[in-house]
Amino acid sequence: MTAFAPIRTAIWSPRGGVSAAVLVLVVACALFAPLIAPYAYDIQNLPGANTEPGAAHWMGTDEFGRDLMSRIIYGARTSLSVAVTAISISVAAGLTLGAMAGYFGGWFDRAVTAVVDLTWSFPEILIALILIAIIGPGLESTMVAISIAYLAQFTRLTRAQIMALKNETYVEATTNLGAGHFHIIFRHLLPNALTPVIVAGMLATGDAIILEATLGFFGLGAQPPTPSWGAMMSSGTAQIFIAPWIIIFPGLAIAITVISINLFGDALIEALDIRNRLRSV
Amino acid sequence: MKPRRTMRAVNDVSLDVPRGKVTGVVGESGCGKSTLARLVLRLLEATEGTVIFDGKNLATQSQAEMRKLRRQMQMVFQDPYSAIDPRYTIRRALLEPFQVQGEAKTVAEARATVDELISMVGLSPRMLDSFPHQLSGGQKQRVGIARALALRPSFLVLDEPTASLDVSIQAQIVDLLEALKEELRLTYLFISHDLSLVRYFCDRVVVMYLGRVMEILPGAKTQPRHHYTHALLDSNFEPDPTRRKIVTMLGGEIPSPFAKIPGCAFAARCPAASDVCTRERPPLTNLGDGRMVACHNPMD
Amino acid sequence: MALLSVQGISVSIGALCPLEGVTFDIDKGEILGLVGESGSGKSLTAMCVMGLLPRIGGSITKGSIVFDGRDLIGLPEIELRRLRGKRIALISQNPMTSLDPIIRIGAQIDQVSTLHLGLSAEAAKARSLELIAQLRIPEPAAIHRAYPHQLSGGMKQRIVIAMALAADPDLIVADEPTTALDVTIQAQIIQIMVELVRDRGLALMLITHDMGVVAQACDRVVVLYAGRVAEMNRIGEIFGKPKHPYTRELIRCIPRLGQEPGSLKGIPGVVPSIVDYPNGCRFNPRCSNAQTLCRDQAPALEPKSSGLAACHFSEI
Amino acid sequence: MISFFIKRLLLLIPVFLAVSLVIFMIVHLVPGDPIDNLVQINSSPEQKAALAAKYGLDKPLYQQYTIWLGNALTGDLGDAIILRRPVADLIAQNLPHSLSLGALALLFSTVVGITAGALAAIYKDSWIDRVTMTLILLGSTVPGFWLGLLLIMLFAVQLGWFPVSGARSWDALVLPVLTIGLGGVALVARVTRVAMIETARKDFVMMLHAKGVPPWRIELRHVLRHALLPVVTILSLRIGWILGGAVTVEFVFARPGLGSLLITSLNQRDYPVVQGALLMLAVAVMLGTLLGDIVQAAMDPRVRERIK
Amino acid sequence: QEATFVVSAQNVGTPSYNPINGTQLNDAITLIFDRMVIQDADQTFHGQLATEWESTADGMSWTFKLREGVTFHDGEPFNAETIVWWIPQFAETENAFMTAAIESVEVIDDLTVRFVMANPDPNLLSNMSSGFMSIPSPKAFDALGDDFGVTSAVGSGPFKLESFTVGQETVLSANEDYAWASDLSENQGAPHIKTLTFREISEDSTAFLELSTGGVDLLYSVPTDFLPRLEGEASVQVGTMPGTGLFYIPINTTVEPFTDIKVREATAFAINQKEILDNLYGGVGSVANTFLIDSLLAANVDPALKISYDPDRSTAALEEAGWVMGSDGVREKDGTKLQVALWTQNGTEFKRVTEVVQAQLKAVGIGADITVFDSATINDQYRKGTDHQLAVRSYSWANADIIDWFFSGQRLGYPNVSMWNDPKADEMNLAAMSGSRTWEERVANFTTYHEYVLSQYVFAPIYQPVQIYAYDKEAIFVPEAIRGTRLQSQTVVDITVN
Ligand SMILES: Nc1ncnc2c1ncn2[C@@H]1O[C@H](COP(=O)(O)OP(=O)(O)OP(=O)(O)O)[C@@H](O)[C@H]1O
Ligand SMILES: Nc1ncnc2c1ncn2[C@@H]1O[C@H](COP(=O)(O)OP(=O)(O)OP(=O)(O)O)[C@@H](O)[C@H]1O
Ligand SMILES: [Mg+2]
Ligand SMILES: [Mg+2]
Repeated sequence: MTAFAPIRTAIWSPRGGVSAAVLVLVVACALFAPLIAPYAYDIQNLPGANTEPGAAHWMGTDEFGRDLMSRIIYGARTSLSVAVTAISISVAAGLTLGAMAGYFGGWFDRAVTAVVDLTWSFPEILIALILIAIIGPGLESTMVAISIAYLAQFTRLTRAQIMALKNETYVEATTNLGAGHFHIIFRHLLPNALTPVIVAGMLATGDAIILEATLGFFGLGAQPPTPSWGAMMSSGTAQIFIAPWIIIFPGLAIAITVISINLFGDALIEALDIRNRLRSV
Repeated sequence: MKPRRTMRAVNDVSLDVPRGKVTGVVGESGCGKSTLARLVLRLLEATEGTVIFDGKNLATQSQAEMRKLRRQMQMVFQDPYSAIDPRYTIRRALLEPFQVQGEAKTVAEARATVDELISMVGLSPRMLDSFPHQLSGGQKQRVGIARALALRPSFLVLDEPTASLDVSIQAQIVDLLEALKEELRLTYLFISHDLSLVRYFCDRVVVMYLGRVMEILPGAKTQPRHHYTHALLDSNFEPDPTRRKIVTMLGGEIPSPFAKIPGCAFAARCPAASDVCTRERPPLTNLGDGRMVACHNPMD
Repeated sequence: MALLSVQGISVSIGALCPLEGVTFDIDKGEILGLVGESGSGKSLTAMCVMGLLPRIGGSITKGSIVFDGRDLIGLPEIELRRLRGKRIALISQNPMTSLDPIIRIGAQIDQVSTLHLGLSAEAAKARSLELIAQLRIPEPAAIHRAYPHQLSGGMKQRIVIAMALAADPDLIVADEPTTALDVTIQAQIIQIMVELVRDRGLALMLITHDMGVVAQACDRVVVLYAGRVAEMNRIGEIFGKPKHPYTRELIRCIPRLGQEPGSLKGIPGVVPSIVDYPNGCRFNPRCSNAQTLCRDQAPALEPKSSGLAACHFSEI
Repeated sequence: MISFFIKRLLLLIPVFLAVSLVIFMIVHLVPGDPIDNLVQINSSPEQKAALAAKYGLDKPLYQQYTIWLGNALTGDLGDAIILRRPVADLIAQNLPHSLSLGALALLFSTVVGITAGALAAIYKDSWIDRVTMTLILLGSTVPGFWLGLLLIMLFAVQLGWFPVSGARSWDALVLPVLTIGLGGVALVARVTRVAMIETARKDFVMMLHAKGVPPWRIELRHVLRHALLPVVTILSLRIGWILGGAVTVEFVFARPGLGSLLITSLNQRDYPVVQGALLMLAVAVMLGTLLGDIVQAAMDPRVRERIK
Repeated sequence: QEATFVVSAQNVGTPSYNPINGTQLNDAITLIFDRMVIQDADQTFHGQLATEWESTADGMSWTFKLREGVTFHDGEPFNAETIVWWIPQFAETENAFMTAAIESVEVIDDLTVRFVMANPDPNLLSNMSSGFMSIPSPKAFDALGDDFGVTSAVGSGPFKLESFTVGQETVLSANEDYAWASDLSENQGAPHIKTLTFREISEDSTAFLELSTGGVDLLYSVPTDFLPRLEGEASVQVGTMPGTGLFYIPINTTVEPFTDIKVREATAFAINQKEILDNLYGGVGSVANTFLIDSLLAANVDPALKISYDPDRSTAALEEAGWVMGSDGVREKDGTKLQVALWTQNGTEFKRVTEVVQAQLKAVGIGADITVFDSATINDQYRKGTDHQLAVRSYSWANADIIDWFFSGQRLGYPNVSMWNDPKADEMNLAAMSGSRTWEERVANFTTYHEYVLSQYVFAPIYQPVQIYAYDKEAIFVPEAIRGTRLQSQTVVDITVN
């Protein structure tokens, strides 16, 4: 019933429709990369390095002579899965922390809020770099770093939601039926708090893709030869003058994906009419 | 950090609710009516005093005992619009009381139960699969009543159950409540700011002002002795153009609930206030016939 | 000729048509009550009169609103703005939210008189102080300096009234001015407003759903039901000899002092929702006298023995 | 009200202690020993031990912490191990650059963001709204280092208006400010737009229209003023971000700054610098929120009331 | 008469100009300070503050004649007393090994000193030509203490330090009294450039753009990637100098499968050095076939021991060791895959070489998983654990004793990343390090040691970079031939501003 109606509304709005189509395309690229990509992502052809875009290689080749288009298609896998996994972890942790803080209040709430506020006000990039320095490089640590960098946002959002929902009459009504905390939190508060958090998570996925790219600039993130858009852009910086396409295409991929995520997110926010709830952060 | 300011939303209130009767509580917005309701049902812990329900002191009940007791005492809320989880269908909302009380039901039992409940409040079982936002305010309030009745309580707190409804619907609900009371032998604590409604509906009337009980009237038609009750009655616009009257306007403003008032809470606005009134708090004195008043210079 | 005459206006907001053929008029020195259940279109009618309908995305599709001889429909926005606040003032439903919370009370009242009367800052302040005092608010100077949140609801509502009076309007539209207030305060406010109208010879359009207020304050009453006028009549007729079954039922629903227990019965059925108004007379599903005609054909608002009513069988 | 802020400051003390402990611990969780980066080929374990003793790295952690914190409170953040100078000096050297860059970028994103957000809100759902917001969104999807290089190529190489890099003249600030500022514009513009649209729906705005106040005056004098409140909150939380988040831009434009000082020191495991700079940032963040509160209080009488 | 140079990216953040206890020095060091001797590109030594020197046949004594009339920037004279003060300063510093063989310094006369050696050190001249043995003004050095090189630095070089902001820039001004340039310089007086600024830019693209817009005049190092673009710039002149660095893959000899020398051999011969040189470096630089840079005499090993790409030999070795090709292109033995860890560190160059190495290993059936660390973490990983396998690393050192540093049995783990612990090798190490009396003997000992290391395949050599510098030829004139191993004072004093 109503659960899908807003999504449908969002898709049928002009902005929402176009951006949803782009996102479906990007996700399809990620899922079916081996079927779509014209070449393998890691086959080097050093003599054919830095070839301009042309018939054989629509987006040209990189500094190892690898087909750029194939790498961008496979890169969708890495970039999306890093962003999505990281944000999912972050959302899950944020929901738990935020729900506990918002529901129980007291010193626990104050401690969580203080810590979370502080991490929130530090630049994500710094948090990520420090964490990666602690846990070592690799995709997993990149994900952990990104998820911690965004944890604050979801914790705050969930907390604010729960605080507001906690005062709803139906919560009191259910308590009066004899329900315990567990029932209240899991049957009433969290389900109602979920939508804005998920939409915020979706919007943060876009930021996470950019953060992954920026971490790539510091040489962190996906380990070669696994392609990720961010890593491709950062290693392409060296080629900027002789083979600009190596950095332009991944940059475009990032920009298009992030813009689509934002536009679709906006359309969803409008359709779900949760703008003011997202603001309560 | 918020500065700590303590306020007493409800201050030294004593009253009893006789079985099988309708006890009404009136008072202006913010005077602590809902807080009183919450205290009575132990949805809030009182800082002082006790609530004895059916011979049991609620404050000393364990969680499990309390849960059992809650089957006996239920509440209908002021705002029907938010009294049902917007994500729940009416059916699910009506089954929740049993789920919470750990009372498993077969599919058939569940169906029969909700059908019965919904017809009891005069709604069609067709509505069971709707969501709250698809119902009108009056219908939602009926669902709220059905839900409160699900566990077959003997005591119902009605916190301004019609305040957000139109008159034509308010009358329906009041009618329904009257019928249910007879049918199920319920005891009501009926809270309202509408003096006419309380006097129409209730056997006894408790008048509150700023968290305190000003007066308890044994019968709906008893003449008030307290100046506040009098002012309240006076401010009531009678729906009769032939009986227009000039309201004797009360001076002063309602004091802030944070203010510490040593004397009578109404002293600042009372036309008959004397020195004592501002200094000393008038006790709630029994005037006989179940009539009680907290006033130094009661009217005659 | 009436100061304000609204003739058969219909309003559409998107695909919805929340008002249909609303007709009434007000004269100087008169208090016209506008009653009806929630959602019946009372506030929208006020919006139409204020010319603010476009602000909420609505438009008047039919009818005319003639104020002091001029049709407001089709008047350019700049002209309307000269009327708003100056000749037609609004007192809104919720005093708590009608004042800008971060601007001093005084400045908000001053704004009206500087804008419309061209007063200097000092003159405006003096005028505001006078108005505040007239509304029996103690310590006008302190109030002038205060922020809205420092005032109680009743005081705020009086400030809104002062704001409405600041430019000496001819017509005041008061949209449920006391709904958010306590009974004792409500009585004060209504009384102040009635006195003002009588003293200054203003016209007041008083929107409310409280029949008690109507009974005590109004000269004539317009009863709205589901976006249409059910009846317009003098106050005595409304309470004494209502011409429309809805009016009759409505009066019956009000609890009175001394009423017999068990005698209060609501109007059966539910208020129709704007998305599925019934055919014919919109009250027909709840009306005890409804006939086939009522279900098929919408009754026109026509003169009855007194006032106007929209009922096929009103004289029965 | 002054007493409120003093109280707020006092309340920050436990937060400060907690944060300093976290910062201290975090740095010690990072694997890698700064001494190893110091020693040359052929140095002996004794030399390393001597060095460790010199920087107090041989003491138990809790002792290191109390010593460090005690000194930090007197303004002595210790000596950098690799950079061999007082950390306080290093911070003093870098902070002005971060501050000027940050402040100007903040100013830029605030001014441009608010203007764009207000325009978009006033012309809500028109092409002006669409175009402004899409452009702004586009600006925020380009990673900083890449945007920086693009700006250099356009404004420094092609047009020759500004120097490519460095921090020697005021005009060298323009491109870095643009790079960071453009990223922040999106945030400010979106918050402004949404806040304005929401405020415009409030009853008191309708009341202003009913008073006959001209619409432009309502938008600018009332609605925008309200919309600035959330913008102030967001911006005050961004102080740390502004001082420390310019790392990529500092790299690309070869500028000094707290962010790059932090990252370089982190890579070199120069504990005292990392700790000092992080502590500095934390203090800035705390002061930032405090400043935010003050500005809020100045703008909103309700906040003043609450804190009285 | 002003110029701006950009130091090489890896020198960004050099903390101080203190030669004695500094561990990292940037290109400006030789402009502020003079050294006793300097080395030319052809490895010959030329006097700078020393005019003549000789050593006894047993290598136990060295006598240096000092130049006359040299004064430090603070007016202090340079003479034998300076040397007597100077040498002991190294004790207890991280650079102590430079002077470790010197037992004492004797003053012969005001301008003659003799070093009495504790043991012969044929490497002494080489050490003395290094920037770490630049000579500071004793008075300033003692007065400034830890601040020397940080707040101020006083030497006798052609330029005076005006200001230094770490990570940012160093401003030098010409020392107008300078009259003691070495015979390698044409200009025997004060430098032509009056104000010289060294900027530190870590992003190569930015540095390049600065040069092409005329924002700076000279880049000390340019990545090969930029060569095609630089050659297109009319005003830019590019030059190269032999490098001192070498890229290689240390192989952990204590971890399966590399305990088997055959697998190590296969790994070493799987690396196609030529392919890397041609494709990643555009043919600039040279392949590495030994552990030492070509310019060192100990690099002249038996050609049969040189390691250069031989896929057949590589495959044969793997087959012999029992690793058979699997269906996915990775070999296996007894159900184990020949899949190894390949570490590398942050930086475009490292990552690129590593990616090609990964592909080349794959070509002979060795699968490799890359992990990228930052340079601090990677060393720490070596110190912590011993289960690493392969890595792409590089070093920069122009002396054969680097073999000792990386392969001595006393430094297992780090820096002996190969974990190579071989008694025979350690014997050779001892002979080479402290058993050589003359330069020739030292060369011979190191060559033997080097050859043995090569024969055990404890590493795989990859590439020897060259140093590429570039300058704006419309702005400055740089002599065609760069004197010395780097662009140092002997050349800079001859640079003129157009
Ligand atoms: N959770 C709370 N925290 C702080 N103050 C509260 C809380 N709940 C109620 N109050 C305050 O306690 C006082 C009494 O509130 P209560 O809700 O009981 O009033 P009420 O009589 O039910 O009013 P209404 O007619 O508006 O429902 C009010 O001043 C209210 O502001
Ligand atoms: N901005 C709007 N957009 C769409 N529909 C609206 C809008 N404003 C009002 N309506 C609809 O118009 C109808 C009349 O609304 P109006 O606000 O005039 O009712 P009312 O009589 O003032 O009710 P209440 O007593 O609740 O204030 C309602 O059905 C409402 O849903
Ligand atoms: Mg209440
Ligand atoms: Mg209304």
